[in-house]
Amino acid sequence: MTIYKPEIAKINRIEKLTKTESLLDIELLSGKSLGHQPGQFVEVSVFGVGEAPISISSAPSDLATFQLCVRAIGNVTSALCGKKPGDKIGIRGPFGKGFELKHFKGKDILFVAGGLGLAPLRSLIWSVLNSRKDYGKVYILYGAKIPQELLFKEELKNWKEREDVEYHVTVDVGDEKWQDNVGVITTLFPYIQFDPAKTQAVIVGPPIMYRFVIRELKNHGTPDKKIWVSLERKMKCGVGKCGHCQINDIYVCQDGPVFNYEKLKNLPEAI
Amino acid sequence: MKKPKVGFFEFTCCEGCQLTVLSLGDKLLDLFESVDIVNFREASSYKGQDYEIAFIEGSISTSKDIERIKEIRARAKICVALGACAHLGGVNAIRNFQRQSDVRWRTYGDKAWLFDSILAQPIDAVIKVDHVIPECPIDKKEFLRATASILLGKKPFIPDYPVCVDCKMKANVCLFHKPNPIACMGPVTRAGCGAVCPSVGNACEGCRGLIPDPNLSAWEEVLKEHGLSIEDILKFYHMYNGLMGVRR
Amino acid sequence: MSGKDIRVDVHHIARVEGHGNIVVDVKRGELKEVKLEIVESPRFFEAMLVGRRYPEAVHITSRICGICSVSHANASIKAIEDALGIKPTWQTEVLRKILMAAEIMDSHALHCFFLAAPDFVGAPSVIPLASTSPEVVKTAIRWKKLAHDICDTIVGRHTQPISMVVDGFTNRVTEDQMRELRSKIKEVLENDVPKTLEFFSKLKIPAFERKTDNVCLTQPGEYAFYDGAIKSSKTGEYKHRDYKLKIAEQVVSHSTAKQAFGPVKPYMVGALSRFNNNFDQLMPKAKEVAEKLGLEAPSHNPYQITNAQIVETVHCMEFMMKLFDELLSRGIKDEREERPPIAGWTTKLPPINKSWGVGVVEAPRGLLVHEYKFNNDGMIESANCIIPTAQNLANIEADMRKLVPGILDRPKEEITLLLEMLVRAYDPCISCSTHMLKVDFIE
Amino acid sequence: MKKMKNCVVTKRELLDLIDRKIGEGKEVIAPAKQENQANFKRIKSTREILWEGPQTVIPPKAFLFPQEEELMEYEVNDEIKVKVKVEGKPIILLGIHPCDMNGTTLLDKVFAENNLDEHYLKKREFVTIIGAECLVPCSTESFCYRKESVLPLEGFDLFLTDMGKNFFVEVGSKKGKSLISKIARKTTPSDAKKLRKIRRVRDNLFDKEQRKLKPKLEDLPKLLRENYDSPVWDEHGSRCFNCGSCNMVCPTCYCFDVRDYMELNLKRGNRTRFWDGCLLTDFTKVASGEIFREGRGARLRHRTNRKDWYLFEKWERSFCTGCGRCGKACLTKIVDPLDIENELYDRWKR
Ligand SMILES: Cc1cc2nc3c(=O)[nH]c(=O)nc-3n(C[C@H](O)[C@H](O)[C@H](O)COP(=O)(O)OP(=O)(O)OC[C@H]3O[C@@H](n4cnc5c(N)ncnc54)[C@H](O)[C@@H]3O)c2cc1C
Ligand code: SF4
Ligand code: SF4
Ligand code: SF4
Repeated sequence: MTIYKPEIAKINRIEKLTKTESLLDIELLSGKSLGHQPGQFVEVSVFGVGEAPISISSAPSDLATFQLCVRAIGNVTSALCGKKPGDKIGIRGPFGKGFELKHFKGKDILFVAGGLGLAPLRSLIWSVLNSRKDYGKVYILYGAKIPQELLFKEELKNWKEREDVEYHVTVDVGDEKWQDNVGVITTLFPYIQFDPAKTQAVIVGPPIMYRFVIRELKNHGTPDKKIWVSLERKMKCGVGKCGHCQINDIYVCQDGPVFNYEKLKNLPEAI
Repeated sequence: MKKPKVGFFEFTCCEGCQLTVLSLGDKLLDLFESVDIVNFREASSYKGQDYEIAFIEGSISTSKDIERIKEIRARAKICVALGACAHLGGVNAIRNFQRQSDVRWRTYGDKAWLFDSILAQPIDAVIKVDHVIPECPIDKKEFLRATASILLGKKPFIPDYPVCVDCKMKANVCLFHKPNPIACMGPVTRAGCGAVCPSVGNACEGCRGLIPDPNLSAWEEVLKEHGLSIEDILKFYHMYNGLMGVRR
Repeated sequence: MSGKDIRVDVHHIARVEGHGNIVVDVKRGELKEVKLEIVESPRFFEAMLVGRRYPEAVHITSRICGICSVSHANASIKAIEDALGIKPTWQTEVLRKILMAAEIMDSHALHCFFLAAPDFVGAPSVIPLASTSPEVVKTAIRWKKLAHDICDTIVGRHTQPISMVVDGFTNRVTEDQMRELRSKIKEVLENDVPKTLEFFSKLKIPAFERKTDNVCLTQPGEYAFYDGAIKSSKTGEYKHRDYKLKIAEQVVSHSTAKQAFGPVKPYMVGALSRFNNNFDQLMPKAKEVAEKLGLEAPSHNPYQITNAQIVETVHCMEFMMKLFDELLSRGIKDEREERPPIAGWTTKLPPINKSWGVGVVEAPRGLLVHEYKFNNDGMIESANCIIPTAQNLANIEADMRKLVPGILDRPKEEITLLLEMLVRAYDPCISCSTHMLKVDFIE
Repeated sequence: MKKMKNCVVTKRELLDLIDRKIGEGKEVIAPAKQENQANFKRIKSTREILWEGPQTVIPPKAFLFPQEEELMEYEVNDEIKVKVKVEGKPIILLGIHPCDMNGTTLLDKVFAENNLDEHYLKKREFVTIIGAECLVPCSTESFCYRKESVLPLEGFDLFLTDMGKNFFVEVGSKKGKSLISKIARKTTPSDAKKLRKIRRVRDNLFDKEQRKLKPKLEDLPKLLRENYDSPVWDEHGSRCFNCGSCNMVCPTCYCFDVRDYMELNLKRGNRTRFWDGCLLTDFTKVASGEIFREGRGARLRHRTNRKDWYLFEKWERSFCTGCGRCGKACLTKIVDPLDIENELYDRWKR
């Protein structure tokens, strides 16, 4: 064994969520559970094509299967999305520091997801919703460019219908059928009334979204240490060697991808 | 699995890239086994028109070339530019920077009017190119790796970093630092060749094209310090990169 | 069957380097027209050289042709050295001779096995041959690889050599490398040659003869590739600078390759001419091979060019072994410090103002001439490159004029094949003669 | 590491010993002349060794962390078979300069940190490092004295100091000890005295000849932190080619890229890592096209900060050994850490 050797896994199911994103159910051939924390990622190999870091999108469980939500944007991700049930891939991980539930237990939680950011966040959202009574209020704000790009449409419906979740959705550009909010994600903030002192805010989305959402949160008086983000960087190893994901003196794959804003704000290269 | 059908085509060039394919050694047999070569004039009389992947060598330099390459594009699913002539115009484009009437007269004298010729162009000036395998001539290893990538449906890896990376990996003494220094285009040229030229002591002439973000002002400064005039520097560019320079 | 109309129009003859067409027009059994058209795009190399510094000419002109780029580089270098009045060192010249021999070996192997052999066994290409006669194809691959290994070691790569420059090499080779290459040649020479002979001795060479003028380099002491005087079997010998007395180029409208006509026109260059003129100087094994193939000097059958190439290939291997031995016995030196080679954009270029020079070598397909004139600033003022295939075109047309009337009674497919085989036998390198093949029958 | 007994050997005996090893087929790699510079080569005789030559173009990291290294091969059929390549072969690296030994020691640390990189560590296990002290500066570019790198910290098997007819040998490992056990002789007080004298002379010479580092060595992290936004970065950066030469030649640069290659039959393939460098534009470029560390200046700053701030703070030692290779390799003369740090210091003081 070396840190670079992938374990062989099987794709059990593959579901096309949108034009570019697919959800893959994956099972390690060893039958072992992945044993991940929400927010962690795995390095996924398509042999001959390469490896890519992908967040685990399902909540931790004892089952041997887990889910990845993949956007076909390059070589590995396109190859993954083109796979069929039964195809074999390689998995290394889980890697990185995820969301430690102890920081969230008993607190109100504000989830802010932009685009594909919902994929990693979903893992935490379901961890929370699966033991709903351990947490305070739950807000979910979700934005996408256009309605067709919204992920996990069934789950969104569920969240919308649930009494114990306050869910709001927005798109940058709507269409005839779109009845919800139109505008960037920060335009959802007026819909909710959260208590900054009690709330842990978790943001995952494209790099430029962070700047605006953090400013919004701070305007509401959220202290830095109650803001959590998950960052994306180029990665080649996932284990703190290759140097690609370095942000000033930290490594996203080791010290993240989940960071508390208190720490990040001192890293000029971070956001 | 059905073998993909492949065609090789050439336009204005020395055919060195196709010859490089024929010189793949044992790997040539692997190529014959992995793909069905339906069109390869240099090696075969059989001329199939049902190819999926077209490897195109040479630059466009007559009006007939334009028609022919458009036909190839219409038939092929994937068009791959093979070598500097197809990728950049190659050495053929040197003449683009001279008076065309002079050029024709010097070669064909008073019969120059007999021949159809237009400015030499890379093939992507006429058709959409899916992949490029650069260099003059193509590198065998890169061709094999790139072809396997294309068969796999993956974009071939062609570095965007400069030749100095390859050169340093080869542990070469930089040409600028030798007792008899030679000016080198390595710092602004796309790597992937394994720095073949500097490795045997001769200058990189830029046959793989400029990198996407070349620091030309810094490079020109280095060349001037080395004693080259602006005119020299332009000639140096024009060996392979005249057209890229124009586009930038 | 006489009295019929035949028009052969082969467009883009396959398995030759470059594009060419054959046009044969027979009206009522009488031959009206025979043409070998070159439809390759014009290349304009002579014009591209104008205004360039001389070290650049080597790399620009080697791009004239991928298969004989070493020959072009050598011709270019020699023309420049002629103008500069430089005589390169013994070691440099020996290494250049090895490179020439390796290139001729590579080019001949490509032609004999990949391009000509399929004709003799009735296959469209080498690709099916790879499964029907795998041993033959593998031998070809081994030979080519050997030639490439030699060039790669000495000049960085074969197609478009890198480190051969004016007055030397920009890299250095080691004795270990030379010993390794020598042992590789020895292995191929001992193991492959007998098998190859078996294959080629079974091939049926069409019977046809036409006496022509054989032109090539000739030199005392060795079978000339790299240096020597220009020898015509009909008109005698010429010094390299007097090449125009033998070769004057002429542009003909049907081809972008300039046809060459000498005062005694037409003439033949290439393997068979060298074999005919310089037979005595072949290495011993090569002579044995000629005998086994039934090839005697002089031969007037152009279809025998393929066999002459096999003979030369064997000669090249022996010759290279001999040169390696000489190199190793004298020891290999790094000559770059004492005599810095003149390459690329160096600041110190020896002046070449107002002079001119001619370089002549034997490329795989025959005599190759580069001539440059330099202006006041030492830049190239004008250039002339005479390519072997261009010299052979008139001879091929003359062969066709003699051949066609004799075979008119045969089926059209056979006529076409015989014509294509004839053209292919000359191993025309068209990309470089544009500075030509397709047979259309018009009925 | 437990301190082992130092000893003395005659030069002749040691060289003969090595030559015998070479004769027995042992791979010995040492700096040898390459044109007007030097490079590590497999030597056939100790006579080829360039003891006091210029710095080799490429540091010895190439033998532990090669330019191109296959991490695994695989076969893809219905089943996928992966074969990891963790391999090492016994080699002797001889005549390594102290700065390079320190470079190697630093690499030992990072590759063994948290997640063990077996590919590196396996090669390392098999390598015997015999260092040689520099008694004159190897080049005008080097500034090892300023980086406290004229002597190795650890990480060698043997460390030789030229004392005329003899080598004074510091023994760093059992491997080193057993190698010379037959020819080693005990040190005498006069040997120790002689060594101290040689080093005193050496220190003086290096102090006189090498360029000065204006800030204090231990203040470098602070200097870099406080000058994060200095215009120096962009001024130097504007002349950067992003050619990565500075990364490639550095004994402590260890970033890598990983790529998969398939054979034409699409059945067999391999995963290979290659040297990479933070000065290359694509280093942080992701599939969407975004470059996270954009700007030539920002990349140059990252490299410098990594050496003398981020990793310095983490490992309590500068990750620049002062070997001077990057300053020499850089065609536009912008990357030398000492020059940059002095310039930052000058402007900062003002
Ligand atoms: C911690 C983390 C979690 C991620 N989670 C997901 C997820 O859940 N779903 C998803 O679709 N994508 C996710 N990504 C992004 C995903 O890794 C990239 O889209 C992917 O690496 C692109 O690789 P490729 O081979 O398809 O692209 P190519 O462009 O063909 O390859 C480029 C190379 O650059 C690297 N690279 C390119 N883009 C990125 C990127 N954005 N991040 C990191 N490395 C990159 C890869 O190593 C890849 O080998 C995540 C990235 C990180 C760092
Ligand atoms: S020789 Fe050329 S490619 Fe090599 S390092 Fe120097 S400038 Fe770069
Ligand atoms: S930063 Fe430069 S001087 Fe310092 S160790 Fe690396 S290459 Fe040597
Ligand atoms: S700093 Fe110098 S050596 Fe480093 S990438 Fe820039 S130009 Fe190249």
